[in-house]
Formats: sequence, C-alpha cells, structure tokens
Amino acid sequence: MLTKIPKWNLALFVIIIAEIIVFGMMNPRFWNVTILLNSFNDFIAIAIIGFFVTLVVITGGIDISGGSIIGLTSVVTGLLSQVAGLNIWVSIICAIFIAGLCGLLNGVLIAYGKVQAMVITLGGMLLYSGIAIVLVGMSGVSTYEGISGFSEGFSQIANGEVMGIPHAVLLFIIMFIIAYILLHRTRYGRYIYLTGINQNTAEYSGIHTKKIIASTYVLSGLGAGIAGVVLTSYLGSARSDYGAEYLMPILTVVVLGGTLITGGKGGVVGTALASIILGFMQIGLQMAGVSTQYIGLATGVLLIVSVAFLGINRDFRLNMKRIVTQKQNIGG
Amino acid sequence: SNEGASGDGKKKDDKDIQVVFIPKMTGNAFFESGNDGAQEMGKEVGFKVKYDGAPEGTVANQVQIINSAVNSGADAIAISSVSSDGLNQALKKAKDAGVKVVTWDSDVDPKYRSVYINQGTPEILGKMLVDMAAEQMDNPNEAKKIGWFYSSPTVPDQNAWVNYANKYIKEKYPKWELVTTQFGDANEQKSLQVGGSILDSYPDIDAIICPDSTALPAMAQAAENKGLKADDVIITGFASPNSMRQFIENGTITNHGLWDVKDQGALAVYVAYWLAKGNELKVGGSIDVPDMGSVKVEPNTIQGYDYTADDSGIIVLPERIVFTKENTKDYNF
Amino acid sequence: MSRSANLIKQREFRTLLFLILLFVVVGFINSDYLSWQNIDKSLKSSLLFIVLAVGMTFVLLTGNLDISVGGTLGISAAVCGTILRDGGNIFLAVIAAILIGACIGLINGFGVIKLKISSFIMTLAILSITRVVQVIYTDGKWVENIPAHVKELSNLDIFGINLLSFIVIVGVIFVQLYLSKSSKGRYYTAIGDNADGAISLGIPVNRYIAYSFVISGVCASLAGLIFVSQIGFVSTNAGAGIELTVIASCVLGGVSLIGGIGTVVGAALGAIILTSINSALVYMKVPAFWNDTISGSLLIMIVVIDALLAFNASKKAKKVRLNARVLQKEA
Amino acid sequence: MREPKNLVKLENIRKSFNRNTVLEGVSLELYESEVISIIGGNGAGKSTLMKILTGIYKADDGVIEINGEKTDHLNPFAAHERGIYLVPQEPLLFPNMTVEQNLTIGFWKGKHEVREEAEKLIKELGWNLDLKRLAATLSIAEQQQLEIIKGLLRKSKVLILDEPTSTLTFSETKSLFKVIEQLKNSGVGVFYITHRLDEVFQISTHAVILRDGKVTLKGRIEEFTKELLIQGLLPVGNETSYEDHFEKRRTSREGEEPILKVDNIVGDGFRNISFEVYKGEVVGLAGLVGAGRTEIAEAIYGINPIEKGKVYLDGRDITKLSINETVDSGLAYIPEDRFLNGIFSISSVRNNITSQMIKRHGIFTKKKLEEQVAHQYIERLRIKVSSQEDEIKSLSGGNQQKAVIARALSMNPKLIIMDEPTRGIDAAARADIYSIITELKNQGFSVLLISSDLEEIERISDRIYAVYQGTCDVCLYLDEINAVNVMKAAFGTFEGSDKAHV
Ligand SMILES: Nc1ncnc2c1ncn2[C@@H]1O[C@H](COP(=O)(O)OP(=O)(O)OP(=O)(O)O)[C@@H](O)[C@H]1O
Ligand SMILES: Nc1ncnc2c1ncn2[C@@H]1O[C@H](COP(=O)(O)OP(=O)(O)OP(=O)(O)O)[C@@H](O)[C@H]1O
Ligand SMILES: [Mg+2]
Ligand SMILES: [Mg+2]
Repeated sequence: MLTKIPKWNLALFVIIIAEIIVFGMMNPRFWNVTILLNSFNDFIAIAIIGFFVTLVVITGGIDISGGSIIGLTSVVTGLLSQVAGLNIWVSIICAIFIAGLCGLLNGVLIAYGKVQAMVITLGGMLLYSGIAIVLVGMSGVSTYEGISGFSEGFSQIANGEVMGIPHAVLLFIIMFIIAYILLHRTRYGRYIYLTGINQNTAEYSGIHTKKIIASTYVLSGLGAGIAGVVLTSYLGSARSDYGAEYLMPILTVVVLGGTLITGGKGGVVGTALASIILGFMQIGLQMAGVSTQYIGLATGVLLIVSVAFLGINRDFRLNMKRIVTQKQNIGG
Repeated sequence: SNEGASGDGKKKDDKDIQVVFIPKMTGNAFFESGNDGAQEMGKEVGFKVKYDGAPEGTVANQVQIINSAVNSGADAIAISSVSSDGLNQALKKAKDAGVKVVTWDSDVDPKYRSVYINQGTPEILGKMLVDMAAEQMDNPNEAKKIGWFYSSPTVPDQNAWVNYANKYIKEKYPKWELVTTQFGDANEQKSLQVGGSILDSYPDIDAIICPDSTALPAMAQAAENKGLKADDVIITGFASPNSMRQFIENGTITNHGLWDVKDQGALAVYVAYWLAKGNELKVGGSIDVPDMGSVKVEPNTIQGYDYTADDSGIIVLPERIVFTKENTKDYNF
Repeated sequence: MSRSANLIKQREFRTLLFLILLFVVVGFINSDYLSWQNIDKSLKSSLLFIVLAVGMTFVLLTGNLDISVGGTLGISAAVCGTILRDGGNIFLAVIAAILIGACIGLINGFGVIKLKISSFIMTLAILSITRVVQVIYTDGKWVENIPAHVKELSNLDIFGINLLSFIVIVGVIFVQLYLSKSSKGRYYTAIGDNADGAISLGIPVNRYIAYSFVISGVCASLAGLIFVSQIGFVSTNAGAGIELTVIASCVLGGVSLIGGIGTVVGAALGAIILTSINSALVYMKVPAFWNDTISGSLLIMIVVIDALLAFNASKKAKKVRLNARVLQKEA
Repeated sequence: MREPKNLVKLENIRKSFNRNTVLEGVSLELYESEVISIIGGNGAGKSTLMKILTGIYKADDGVIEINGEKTDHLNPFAAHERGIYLVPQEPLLFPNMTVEQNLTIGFWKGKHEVREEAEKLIKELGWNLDLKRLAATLSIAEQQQLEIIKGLLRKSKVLILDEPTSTLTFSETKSLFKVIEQLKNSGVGVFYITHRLDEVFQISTHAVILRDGKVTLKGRIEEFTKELLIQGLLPVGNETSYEDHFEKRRTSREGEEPILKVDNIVGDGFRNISFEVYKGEVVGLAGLVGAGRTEIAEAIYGINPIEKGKVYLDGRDITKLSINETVDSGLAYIPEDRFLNGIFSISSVRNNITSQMIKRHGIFTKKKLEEQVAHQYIERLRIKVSSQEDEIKSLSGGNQQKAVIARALSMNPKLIIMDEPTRGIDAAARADIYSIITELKNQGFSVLLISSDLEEIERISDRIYAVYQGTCDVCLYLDEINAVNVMKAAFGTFEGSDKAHV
C-alpha cells in the first residue's frame, strides 16, 4: 500500500508529523486538536486556490491573480447583499460567478491569445483589485471601512462546526476531493496533464487544448471566488484588499507540493499536504515564540532543504556524490 | 478572569505575563518606534512583550497573529488594527479565552477591546494636518490648491483623517481647492515617482499633505530633487522625525507632525499588562503608568461610539507634536 | 541584415512603439508629459527597473527565473545605506553591493545547478530568506538620513541628461552588444533555447547559468544602491513585490519566460513602459482609485496586441514560405 | 605506404542508466579513412556509445583513447577540441536562432567564413536551405540537413553521423554520400549509424553489429551480406519471423467507394491535390524533402486549413472538421516529428498509448481498462519496456515510435495516415510495423503512407502518388512501381501514365 503513495507525498506527510512533534515539544498547546483544526481557517484560502492553481501549473501556465479575485469576490458579495439588498446566497453565487468570469478572461487570453500566463495574470491581478476598489468607490461605500453587517448564517460558513469539526476543515476536504477527482480520476484531468506535457501532441491527439487550458483558469478563478466568500465570512466584513498577500504562499504550496513549475507533473495531494505544512509551520513557530516576520526564513530553508534533500528529484544521491567528490559534470 | 488566559489554572507570576504587541505591519518606521517604546516598558516593569506582525499589513495576517497569540497562551494583546471590523471575530474569541485586548493607533469596534490608546480622534488629526499646512501660508483664506498623497484608498485611518480634514477645509477654508489625491502604496520607489509627477503635473499646487510615513519623506525627496523649497510648495504630513529631519534642516519642508509613538507603544503594552494582572478597568478612573504619571480613561463617546460598557474606554495621548527646525533634534524615533 | 534579425528587431521596435504611443496619448491629454524634462524624469524613475530587468534578462534567457531580486535589492540597499549613512565611501558601498549580489547569485546558482532545484523554487526560497536577513540586519529599523552628497549623485546631469541614466543607457547598449555580437554572449540564449543542444556543442552550460544568476544578483544589488541614492531612505520592505514588475517588464520587452528569446534593450523598454504608467496616471488626472484598473488593462492590452501581431506575422511568413515552394503552373 | 593512423580507440566501455545496463564492455577502433557502420536494434546502445565518445555521457567504466592519447574527463568541449563531432540522431538545434546562427554558435571560425563555406557546401549537396530562416520553422528533414551541414563544416577528424538519413529521401542521401566519400578520401574517420541496411553497403568500409550491449560481429564490409546483417541483428532463436511476407494486391476498384477521397484541395504548400484510398489498400505518397506531403496530410487530418476542395472519409465530408471530430470519424495520424508532435515525453508509456482512446470511455478514467489496452499493444507491437509506467522518453526511439503507432491503432481507425512511420526504427521493428500494416490491410483498414525511404515505399505500397512541389499529378500502379519510376515521379519527370485512367 505504502509503495503506491508517490514518494514525495510521503515525504511531505513525514514533514507534517515532524512538525506536530517538534512544535508540540516547543509549546504543548500545539497538541490541542481544536487549535490545530481551527488553524485551517487561516490557510484555507491559500489551500483552495492552491488546489486549482495546481491544475493551471500542470498545463504549463501560472495564475497569480487569485489573491485579487478574493478581494473582488468579497466586495461583490458585500455590495450585492448589504448595499443592493440581494439575498446573501444569491449574492454569493453572483460573486463566485464573477470570479469565474475573471478566470475566463485570463484563460481565454492565455489559451487563445497565446500570451505568457505570468503577464496576463499579473495584469489581471492589477485589474481585478482595481475593479474591486472602483466598485466600492462608485457604490458610495467608503473604500476603507469594509462592508459589514452580514447575517449569522453567512458567518457560519467559515466559523461554524459540525460535530466539533470546524467548517474550514470540511471545506478543505470537500474542495480537495473535488480537485482530486477532477485531476486524477477524470478524462479531463488526464487531458490537463497531457496538454501540459506537450501541447502539440495533445492537439494532434484531438484534445481541445485551448479549451482545457482556458478551463483551468476558470477553475482557478472559481476557486479564488470560493476562497473569497469563505474569507469574507471568516473575517466578517467585505474588503477589496483581502487576499493581496496570498500571491507567494499560493505558489509556494503548489511547488512545495511537488508540482513541476514547467507543467506536466504534480498533483493536488501534494498541494494539500504542503498547505498544511505551511499553515502548521506558521502557527507552530508563532506559538513557539517566533515573530511572524522571521518565519520567512524557516519557509525558505524548508523549501530548499525539502526539495533538494528529500527527493523531488530522484538523482539526489547522485547529486550529493557529485558535490562531495567535485567530479566533472556534464557541460560543467 | 485571567484563568482562561494562562490556561493551566495557576495564577501567573507578574513577570511571566506576556503581552503580544501587534503592529499593522512590520518594516514601517512608525510601528518599529512604537515597538521600541513597548519593549522598553516591558523591560522596565518586568513583563514579556512579543512583537509580532507580518510584513504585509492585512486583515487575514492580523487575524492569524491574534489566533496564534491566543493559542500560544498570551495574556494580553495590544494591536493597531488594519480594519475596523475585520478583526471582530478573532478578538471576540480572544476575549472569550480571557485574553485582554488593547488597541492602539487604530481602533476596532469598542465591543471587542477594553481600551483604545488614542493618538487623537480623526477630528483632531484631520484638523492638525490642515492646520500644519495653513500655518505656513501667508494668507490661508485665499484660494489655494492642495493635494493629498498617502498610501492607499483602502487603509482605514489615513482615509478617515483625510475625510475629516476635507470636511474641515470646507468649513474653515472654503476657497481651497482639492486638485488631486494620489497613492504611493507604501512603496518607496512608487511614492517618489508619483510624488515627482504630482509636482510636475500640478506646478501651481500650493500644498501637498502626506499623512503616511512613506509618502511624506518620498514627497519631500521629490521636491528636493526638483530644487523646490518650503516657500515654493508646502509639504507636510505625518512621519517620524528621524525620517524627516534632513528635509527640515535643508529647508525642503517647514514642519510635519506626529505623536510620540514610543509613548503610545509603551502605554499600550503597560495598560494591557495592567489588565492582565487582573485589574478592573473603570471608565472615568485612571491608571498609574511608570514614567508617565496617571492617565485618565475616557468614555468611548469621545470617539463618537455609542457603546458605553463600563469596561471599555479610551485613553487619549496627551499631546501630538509638530516638528520644526527648533524641536526636531529633541526626538529620536 | 537577415530576415529573422529583422523580426527580432521588430519585437523591440513594437515595444518602443507602445512606449511612444503611451507618451503621445498621455501627451495629448496633458502636453507637459511630452516635455524633455518629463522624459528625462521617466527614464530616471525607471532606472531601478531597467537595471533589474537587464539582470533578469540574463536569467530568463537561460530559461530560468530569478524571484529573489527584490530581496537582494533590499539587503544591498540596507547594507549600502548603512555604510553611506555612517560616513562610508561610495566606492566601498559599490564594492559591498557587488559582493552581496554576487554572493546571493552564487547561492541561487548553486541551488539550481548542483542541488538541481528548479530556479523558481530556489529563488523564491532565497527571497523569503533574504527578506528576513534584512530585518535581522537592520533590526527592523529604516535606514534614514542618507548624506546629501549621496542623494545628489542621482541628480547630477551630464549632456543634459541624468548622469545615472546616461551610465545605465551606455551599460545597456554594451550588454546588448555583448549578448548579440560576442560569441560567448550568445551562449545565454542558446542555453535557454535548447540546453541539450548547448551541452552537445560543448558550451559550459552550468557555468553560464551560474553567471546569469550572479549577473542578476549584482544588477539587483546595484539597483539597491540606486535605490539608496534616489530615494534616500530604506525601509525593511524595500523592493517588496518588485520581482513581478521586473519579470513583467522583461516580457513586455519581448523576453520569453521559457528562455532563448529576448534582448536587454527590449527589457529596458518594457521597464520604462511599466514605470511610466504610474506617472502617466497622475498626468492624466484621473481619480487615483482608477489606477490599478487602468494599469492592469493597459498591461493586458499591450501584451495581447503584441502577441496577436507576432502571431499573425509568423503565420503570414509561414504561408508565404510554404506557397513559394509550390510549383507555379500556367493556368 | 605509412600505417593508417588510429583515430579512436574504445576499450571495454560500460554504461548503465539506473538499473538498465546498456553497454557491457564495448571495444571499437577507428582508423583514418574508415567508415564504420554501426548497426543494432533500437535501444542497442549505439547512440549511447557515441555520446560517450563525445563526452555527453560519462562511461561507468572503460578506456577512451583519441589519437593514441588516453582521455579521462571527456566533455563535449574537449571532444570538439580533439576533432570529434557528433551529428545527433534527434536534431538539437536552437529553434529561436537562424540557420546561420545555428551554424556559427560555438564555432571558433568567423561568421563570414562560416557563411561562405556553408553556402558552398549546401550548393555541393544540392540541398535547399535558406541561411536566414529561423530554425523553428524548419521541417524535421530540414533540421536534419542542418545538423549534417553543421557537422560537415567542422572539418573534424572523426565525424559521427547518428542516423543522418532517417528523414532524407534518396536524392538527398545520394549527395550526402558523395560528400562522405570525399571526406573518407581526405582521411577523415566516420562512424555511421543507420537502420537502412542498403546504405551500409553503399558507403562503409567496415561494419559493426551491436547487440545486448556487446559487439557481436565486426569486420570489413566485404565480409558481410545483407542476410548476414539481418541474422546478426535478430534476437536468438527468432530467425524466421522477420521474413518478408509482404503481399501486395491489385483488386479491381471499379465502382467501389473510396475510404478517403481527396478532391482537388488547395492549401498552404500544396495546390489542386486529388487522390483516393480504397478499403484495404496501402497508398504511398512519394516525394522529395519539402515536396509538401506533410502539409497535405496535416490538412486532411484537420491541423491546417483547407482553402478549397473537399475531403471525404467513407463518404462523409470531413473537410472542415476539427481534429477531434476527424478522429471520431475514423482517421488516425502518426506525425512525422515524433518528439514535437508525437509523444508526451514525461508521461508513462501507458498514458501515451491510451491518450486518445480514453475519450471513448466516459468522463472518468478507467485504470484497469487502460492497463489492459496498454498491455495488449505492448505485447502486439513488442514495445520494449520494463513496465507500463516507464516514462516514454526513457525508451529508445523505435520503441517510442511503436507506442505512437499503438495510440493510433487503439482508435480502430478506418484509415491511418503514417508520416515516416519507420523513421529511426530498426529492422526488426520495421518488419513488425510492416506486418501490422499487412494485418490492417487484411482487416480492411487502409493506410496512407508517407515515407522518405525509397525501398520502403516501393515495397509496401499498392499504389503510389507522387508529390512534386506541392502538386500531385502522377499515380503509379502496382505494375509501374519500381525504384526508377518512383524516383522519376518524385522529380516530376515521370511520363508513363497519369491519373486519367483511374
Ligand atoms: N538518458 C537516458 N536515461 C535513461 N535511459 C536511457 C537514456 N538514454 C538512453 N537510455 C536507454 O539506453 C538504451 C540505449 O539507448 P540508445 O539511444 O543508445 O539506443 P540506440 O541504439 O541509439 O537505439 P535507436 O536505434 O533506437 O536510436 C535504451 O534502452 C534507452 O532506453
Ligand atoms: N513556420 C513553420 N513553423 C512550424 N512548423 C513549420 C513551419 N513551416 C513548416 N513547418 C512544418 O514543417 C513540415 C513541413 O515539412 P517539409 O517542408 O519538409 O514538407 P514535406 O513535403 O512534408 O516534407 P517531406 O516531404 O519530407 O515530408 C510540416 O510539419 C510543417 O508543419
Ligand atoms: Mg540512437
Ligand atoms: Mg514530411
């Protein structure tokens, strides 16, 4: 059974266990299950977007606009429900739909316009957060105060519990399962891989690669929309600058999860594990007394050490030998 | 009670009390100075102050830091909030867990904190910004062109000051014309560039007010690059004296303001510590603070809130400082 | 001139065209924008990004990515700032900057070449590490009160243009000549174009990848020095998020993220466009809360139009070439 | 007369990749003015051996002597300095550089000098290669030509040609051989790798057979016959199965509906193309490099647009269909450029084989079924893998090609267009593919074969259309098919018959 789990995921899993042990020894409160489960709230947005950005990255693209789409979704939800007076659930659906449209714009321009994804989504990042600000500005609500006054029901989306398990954990699991099935169990998922490995061959095989590529951005946009709603519910008010800081963490969980940044390889299991690792590391170090601004050091070291030493690349031992013995390298 | 805070039921030694001091963001001179004051206070009195903030000042980051503070068993937190309502849930959980909550610099809904260490209400600060500019003018009652330049349209406090200041201008100086409002995103390079562009595209502007600690020095630098002096264009705003001394000394600007943020930080952590020790807060009462004497707890109404619970009040810093050539050397933060 | 050299030229030419278009359109709304003074100033504001983009281009050409430039810039600005503030010599600062950049570049290169970590992950990790190192080094404090003579350096003029701008322009031209004319300079492009091909031709691939990271690091830390001189104070967040702008500048100027295509002149032009948008928005006097929306749409429009133009051009060229082969029969 | 100088001496070379042992002690010597043909099945380790000689791979064990000097730490640069140059099997060009830049990079000679020499050489070879074109726009054959020119320009003392002619047609090959002959006479030593056994006899002085990581046969060319070579290549105890049992047929097609009917189509690179393929028929498209055969095939398949004219598959108009729909209506295509358009390099062999058939089986992927299908084709086509999970790029070229063929077969198409299906494939695999084609034919499937191998197209086509400069006016019927006619037709000088009497 164990042999079937890809090695890298196993390594990630071991890191999580190690984290729980080490951080617990530094501050035994870390072993409090409630605290651990509740901490999901603090990285769920990163994880949800990460799941779908994984699909994007596997097609060989990248999406950095997710953070901005969070803000836009939040603002739209707030404006529709609090200002326009729409039913909150309708507002949520509209907001997520708009998030999907943002993804569609990214996707169409990237797949059909053949523009480098990084730049389009960078432009998208500016554009969507800009639109969020403009929307707030034009609706007469002050841009800086946030829109609050949401109903209890809305607040329950992120803050509720089922049998002691926070909604955030359930949501994490549900979104993970959706992404997992899409990517690993369906034909669509297979096409995502094939497109990422060789778009030409995929095209010659009769796969509509452009549609596949564009659709992954739509999914990533929808994911960001859901994350935006969850975050808005969690924080209790709608603001246009939510999610702005998630840019690097999202990419970090994707690549730490073992997805090849050049496309074609990877999976959402790794992304899920990596987001838990980063989330636990954050609270673990904080609870151990480390100031948040120093945590980047640990993240950086973890990235390098894990990727270099635990084996995303199989030739690790070979590399070590090379380094130690300083033998002549290919082309070196 | 502080039982919940320490979690293990035993009463803590005073010197084991931990206050988490949370800035809006790290890496900003203003908050770093507040932290200096807070750390000094912690050392002097003998309690632990943990400085904990993220480089990006966002709601989610602050919520996460509050959660961790609560989870790790801190006794009190003193926070400068980035959002007036986004922290409510997290602070409520903190209060429920018995963690004392003090805000400083930027407040939250008074329901969710005990004391707000206030540097001045938006009215006071907005007025102060306008007055610092007006006092440099020969006849402020004439038509003048002014502009705002600060970090972004989404930060609450700066926008609140500017909002009030605009109202104040309408009443007091109705002839002034607001020609532009620009944002520097707390990014030095962009601030410098946008600052320069303001000077170029509004050559006849009379005053640019920058209530942001990145925008103000950048604006002054842009003016200096153009060779403009305080007589050519008035530049003022809020920033720490260390970052502006040069510009006052070389005549690029005449004055700028701030409050003693070191005192504010010190006061915030002390009050937090004082509450965590188990002291009862009474609105209208006062607290003895080492080196600062007795400070009075005012009701929330002075900031315009309706919430008037007994255990929720505001401490207003006694003074705000206008820095000029004469006094800037006396401060170091 | 060969046809493809012309094609590549066209790429930079298009970027230049977009730049000119930007100035003309904004100049239409506010004629001050077209003044020589403003052009000089736009160039000056872009220097930081130009220098960063030049370094980044080397890395991109080899098919790698350097996310760590913002961190390098920050550390170098902090260290140089402290040196200069404490009365240190400007040359000392330059040497410090070069050393810092080279060091970080070497670390990046080591990770990519020896540890075989993808450059994206490696430099991302180094970015978060350098950021913390900077906080530790400065103890979270800003570096302030940079002596006036240092700040004046960035305002000196020569032949009517800013001295630093002049140096950077000359530098960019030299680098461009090195990359396109010298036999070794082409290696960077070759590596990104086809690494296996480069290996089998005997090009020392690893060494040149390491060079590219060192060059990028040195450029970033020199940019840090420019930062100190131009801005006059250094926060611990100096250069935060700058890496994306730099990469976007390069792409805007025609550098491919996959490697093998691009020139530093293009990247520099891209950098000028991206920075000029900021001041253009002020000149256009639109309410500032529109800024992100406008710059986002502009960026998207430029790259999409450019991609469409390029795509159509190559399609046409292919059509012409294929049809030229077809036997012409009298009807 | 002096002793011929020893150029290269390989002794007891061993090499394995991970656990896959490729070379188990190979020894080989090359002297001045020798052309040694190295022959061996796909995956025998020919390319690996040559890459070791040029320092691209490092041998695990063994001695390399160059010009009598023992060399350790060989790398490509050192190899070049010592006068060894490898023209690789898969072109390794810089796609974003021009042809000229591709020639000059990493070359010590000046630009102008290189350009002059290149122009001279191209003229001498009679090839048509524009120095100013971007390498990315070259067809696979043109890329190979460029690689060869690159190698010839180096004036190296040891030239290694790894399947240089796999995409070249007879005429290009002929001119190449002339140049090799000249090189040989001037003292250059050549290693020549090929799967076209006829070529071995045309140019080599010696032949070497590599099998199971060892040299099994070695000697002067005069000592060999074609049968001997084949014998030497075959796996032990399997001698009979590769006999030529190719059976052509000419059935009367009067009144029968063609499977594929191409009606006067016009597109980029070709004009007024008309032909038919009937049920159970193998139709060849012959032509020179650049004649436009690939363009025609890609237009039929739906990759490139057709400006005018119609294509019917089994009576159904497929002119404007997308690739996906074309595939659904029963057409399969095996692309010419395997690396660019044929394989998913970092995916498993299984996923490569099943990438098309999965769409027939619902939204969810069915692992069991895929395993079964992959297994079936791996057996049937004798694809050499250690497991279905192997990344396809770790397979030898021939086995990759078989996996691509398996993908096409998995769709049960009515017609397969095969563009250079046996390119780079060894004799055994080639025979396998021929027998697959026979089988398909017998089952009533049809094949449109595009091949640059004169012998191949001549041997297995029931009918041949000749494409000349984007036009197709000549059809050779069964009794007209012979090497001379095919060649004439390809050059546009065949006068015998025309399509009027179909
Ligand atoms: N880089 C590599 N990594 C792992 N295995 C490899 C690598 N290169 C070659 N091999 C394996 O080595 C064996 C020999 O490959 P090689 O390319 O030398 O064969 P070849 O004789 O040239 O075959 P062909 O005629 O198909 O070109 C094959 O089994 C192949 O799978
Ligand atoms: N500009 C281009 N960009 C990319 N691929 C191109 C371009 N031009 C041609 N090709 C590809 O090159 C191939 C054309 O090959 P070539 O010119 O040799 O014609 P051909 O007649 O098919 O050759 P052969 O007769 O050897 O098959 C096609 O696969 C075509 O898609
Ligand atoms: Mg081979
Ligand atoms: Mg072809």
